[in-house]
Amino acid sequence: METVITSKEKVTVFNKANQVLGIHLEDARITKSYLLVAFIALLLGGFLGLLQGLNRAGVLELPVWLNYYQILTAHGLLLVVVLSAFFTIGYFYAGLSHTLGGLLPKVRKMAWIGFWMKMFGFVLVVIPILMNEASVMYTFYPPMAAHPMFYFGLVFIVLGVWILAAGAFVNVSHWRKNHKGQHLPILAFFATGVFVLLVGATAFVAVEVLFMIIPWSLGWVDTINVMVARTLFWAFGHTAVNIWYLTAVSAWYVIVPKIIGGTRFNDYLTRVVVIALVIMNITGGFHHQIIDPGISLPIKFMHVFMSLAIGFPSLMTAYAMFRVFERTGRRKGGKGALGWLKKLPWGDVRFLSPFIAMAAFAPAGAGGIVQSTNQLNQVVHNTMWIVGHFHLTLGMTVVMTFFGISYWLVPFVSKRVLTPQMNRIGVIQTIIWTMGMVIMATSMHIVGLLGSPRRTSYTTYGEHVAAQAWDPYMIMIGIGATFLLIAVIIQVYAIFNMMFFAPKGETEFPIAEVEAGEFPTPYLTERWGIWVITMLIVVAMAYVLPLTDMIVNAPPGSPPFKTW
Amino acid sequence: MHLDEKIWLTLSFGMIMIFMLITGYQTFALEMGPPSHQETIDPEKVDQTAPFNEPGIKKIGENEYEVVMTLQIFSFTPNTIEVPAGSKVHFILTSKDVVHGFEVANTNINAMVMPGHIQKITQTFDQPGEYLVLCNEYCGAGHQMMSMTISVK
Amino acid sequence: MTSFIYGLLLYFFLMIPPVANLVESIMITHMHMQMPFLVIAGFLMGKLFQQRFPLFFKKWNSNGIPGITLFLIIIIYWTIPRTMDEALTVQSVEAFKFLSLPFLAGIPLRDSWSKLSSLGRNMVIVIFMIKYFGMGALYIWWPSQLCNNYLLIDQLTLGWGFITTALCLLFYFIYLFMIDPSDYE
Amino acid sequence: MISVLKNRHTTISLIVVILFGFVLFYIGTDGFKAFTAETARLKELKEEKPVFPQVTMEDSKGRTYSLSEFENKYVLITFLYTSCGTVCPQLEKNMAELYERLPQYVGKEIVFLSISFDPTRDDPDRLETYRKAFGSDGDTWRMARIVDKDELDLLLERFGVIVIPDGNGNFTHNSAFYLVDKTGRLSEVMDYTRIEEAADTIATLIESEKGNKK
Repeated sequence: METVITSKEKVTVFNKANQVLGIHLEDARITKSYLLVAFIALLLGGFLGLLQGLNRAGVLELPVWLNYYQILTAHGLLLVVVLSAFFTIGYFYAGLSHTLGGLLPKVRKMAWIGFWMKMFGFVLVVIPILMNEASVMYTFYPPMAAHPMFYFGLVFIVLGVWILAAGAFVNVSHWRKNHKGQHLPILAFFATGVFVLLVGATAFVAVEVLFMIIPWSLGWVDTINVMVARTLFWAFGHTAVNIWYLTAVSAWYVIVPKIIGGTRFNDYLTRVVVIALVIMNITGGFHHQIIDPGISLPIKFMHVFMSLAIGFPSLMTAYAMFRVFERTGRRKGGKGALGWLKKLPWGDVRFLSPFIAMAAFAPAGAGGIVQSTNQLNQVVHNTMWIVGHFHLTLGMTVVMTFFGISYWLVPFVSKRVLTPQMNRIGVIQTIIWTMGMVIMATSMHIVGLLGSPRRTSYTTYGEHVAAQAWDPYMIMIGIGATFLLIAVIIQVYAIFNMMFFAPKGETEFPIAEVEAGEFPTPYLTERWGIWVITMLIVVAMAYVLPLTDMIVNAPPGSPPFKTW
Repeated sequence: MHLDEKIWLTLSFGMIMIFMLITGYQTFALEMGPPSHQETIDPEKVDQTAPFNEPGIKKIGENEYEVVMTLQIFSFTPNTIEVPAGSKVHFILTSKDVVHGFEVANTNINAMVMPGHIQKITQTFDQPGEYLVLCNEYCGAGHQMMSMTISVK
Repeated sequence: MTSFIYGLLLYFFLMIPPVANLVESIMITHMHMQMPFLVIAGFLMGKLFQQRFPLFFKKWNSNGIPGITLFLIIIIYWTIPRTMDEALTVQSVEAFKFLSLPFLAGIPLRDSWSKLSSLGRNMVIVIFMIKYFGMGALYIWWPSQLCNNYLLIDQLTLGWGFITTALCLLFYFIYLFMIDPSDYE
Repeated sequence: MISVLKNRHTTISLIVVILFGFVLFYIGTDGFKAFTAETARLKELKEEKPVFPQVTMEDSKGRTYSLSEFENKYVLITFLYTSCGTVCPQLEKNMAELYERLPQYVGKEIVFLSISFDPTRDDPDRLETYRKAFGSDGDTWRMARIVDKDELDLLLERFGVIVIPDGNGNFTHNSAFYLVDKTGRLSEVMDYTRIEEAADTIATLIESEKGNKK
């Protein structure tokens, strides 16, 4: 009798082979390099963060040659741009390599070109920051003008991102050509979504920097349209953080279920969530401009809607995760309404860290929904509340998921294993980080409600009573920052240990299987061309109207200023 | 989709819709919309353009004041104002250089002030006291010093 | 049935006076948000009609061409500047808008789209692309007001809205042209 | 056989649909003539010839009167507001040019009248300044406002002038030369950018009337 191997079985056979053989060494080198850069950035950024926390607490006076705003600019760029982007790329390239059967040689080459382009760009960005020629923050709002080199650096970073995105697309389309009619492996599907969004988001900042800021900062044109630049920036700026979030979400859907010994949530809905997050993301940027002049109320209202719309797929995710946990817990014998919780592997850092990350997203997401609405935004805009919000979203939800990933991804790419001791260190690290973040983010939220502004060096505003009421919270922030730096040091130690010193061995790339007996996913989800066009149409719906208005009704532009 | 998921999604959707409803009601029916004034000005000629050629406070009615204010690194002009308790104050703001923020601690006043744009925001000060006004958008090396006070007597 | 209910809910939502007023207060949202959503509402409701009157659709719209023609006629009709204006000022025109877009455009679209060959579908998209480029150029470069109820800036914005939508359709064609789905499916 | 029948049905429905479309467009555009509300409005005005309503105007010299002031004369009217930075100055410039082209009739057969629809800001003083700027003499070409809001709205509505405030003190409005005949009816609405054409139309009208009298 003949055995017929179905395509599904083929995939499992192939996966097994891959599990045995482990990652291709050359692909591993790519991921290792990206992760190293990411975690060195974490160390530097975390250290700068502590300096700031202590300065704002009034405990530490910075030396004259080191400016608070310089540190803040570096802290923001290191953590929001370098750590997140390098980790995301390293993780997804490993995912692509693992689920698509290795990277193509030309994609490997592209990954390296992208790597060095980003590094080169980053060096160009850092030099003017160190020389105090670019203390313009992560947002670099014109008419504040940094040294042109800063902007050229940004251009190279964006170009690097594009090359990496192109590499991912090449690999994905190659796989699909050889696996006609099949669904892209789920992790590669997430990667496609993330890279599509990365290109979409960076296109805006590329236009801002290339066509507006660079000619202006070089003096080729005299003035700049401040509102347009700001709008283009936020189309990128907000999307960027959502991309890091989508990266974390991919681990929740794909990796975490496997670690707890369960199966994935419904494949179709998972893909729908990815597509929804890709289509609706870029238009969310406008809620950063709710109290700006020059945008009419009906337009702001529409954008409140567009921002809130992202909440919907996020709420779907919340449901999916808890459903997976509950099912797995019950399958393992958990009884009663909450008994299944006890059955989850709390001692496993690969689960604990992402779980806390998810839990943190509940208040973080709720805060996000709240501050996207007009009136509440007016209360908290540009206060420490916002800083608290993105330390919850990025510092906990995203970064803790990344930490959780690192405890298997680093051993996987280094062909080493996660030892029980290292796991214990990881658990301790997770707890310290959580404590630090909770203390810090909570204080930031409260002091923000009391009116303390963000991005402001230590000041008492002439011993004003209102400002004095903020002081206790500032000290809490300083304490939180201290915890965080301790956790950062442990984490970076763990990374180096797992990459270079841990015992040799094979580590699994944990990808959960679909539940048996699920309906097959419609093929429509694979038609990325359609989703990209839909995304463009949604973006056009959101941006044509305000941008036309800002350009046609523009005031005379602003010349560059250096105010630091 | 399972029934419980449908219920969850309906609730999620409903919640977002309720947020929209409340925001819309507040914005359009109660006229509590965020500051969104649309007038523009030449940012390099603020000093020569009325009303900013004469920044200051002006009484425009019973318990009603108009404050014309310019923001520049790292100060507000005028840098102190005084109004009686219970007065309604209309702020008319613009920036002479970079982007600034206009926030009055312990009130709901919070607005971005951009070069080239005139921003307006109104507030009734019922409680007497010294209100701290500060710039909440990073504007340069002296950003932390950019503040003023409003005394409500 | 569920899709009918979603369609109906959307339809009623669009009819709520504050919602209608808000989207009609801006020219581009009137044309590029309210009108497409009305079509989508009809599209969603269409399934029930297809199920209820299968014979009718089979008999009179067997190849999808009459349906798609009706769809095109209705859509083009509503891009005439005058009809937009009158929808705001004349009650009966507004009522006709709310009836024609879902029922004479949305439902025929649903019934016809699946019956059309890929050539037919692409033809429809080409017609839209050309129309959008044309309308965009008209609204951007026409020196005076085309709609009495909207500001000139509204008109310009709508023009750019048309151009960007047309560009999206153009990208779609480039995508179709460059990538052969049979390589993958 | 069946397929032929099916096709016949489809053909019939296609024809019905196209006919429906034709009728729809025919009605919607007044027989393919008026694709914008503005052309439709002008067409309607020309057919209806609405009467200039009984309104009280106040001119730049502070005089108040109604249209009967200009009895037995044609009145060429424009609508404007003086804070306007775009269309109105152009409109008034063109009106001045038209004024220059009709020296033989101005004052005797025809008077010019610019009406402001922004009466709160355009007080007589302001109108006086505006009048001087365009070299109007204040008699054969007057600048006036209509103080009473209801009266103003009545006139604007009857003459199909649409004025939308944009919230920042500016208005979007449609502009044209409105010619009111000796009986106080609107007789012509002319494109304000075609001065020569307008001058010819007015001259022909007046001449033909003179001819009739003789």
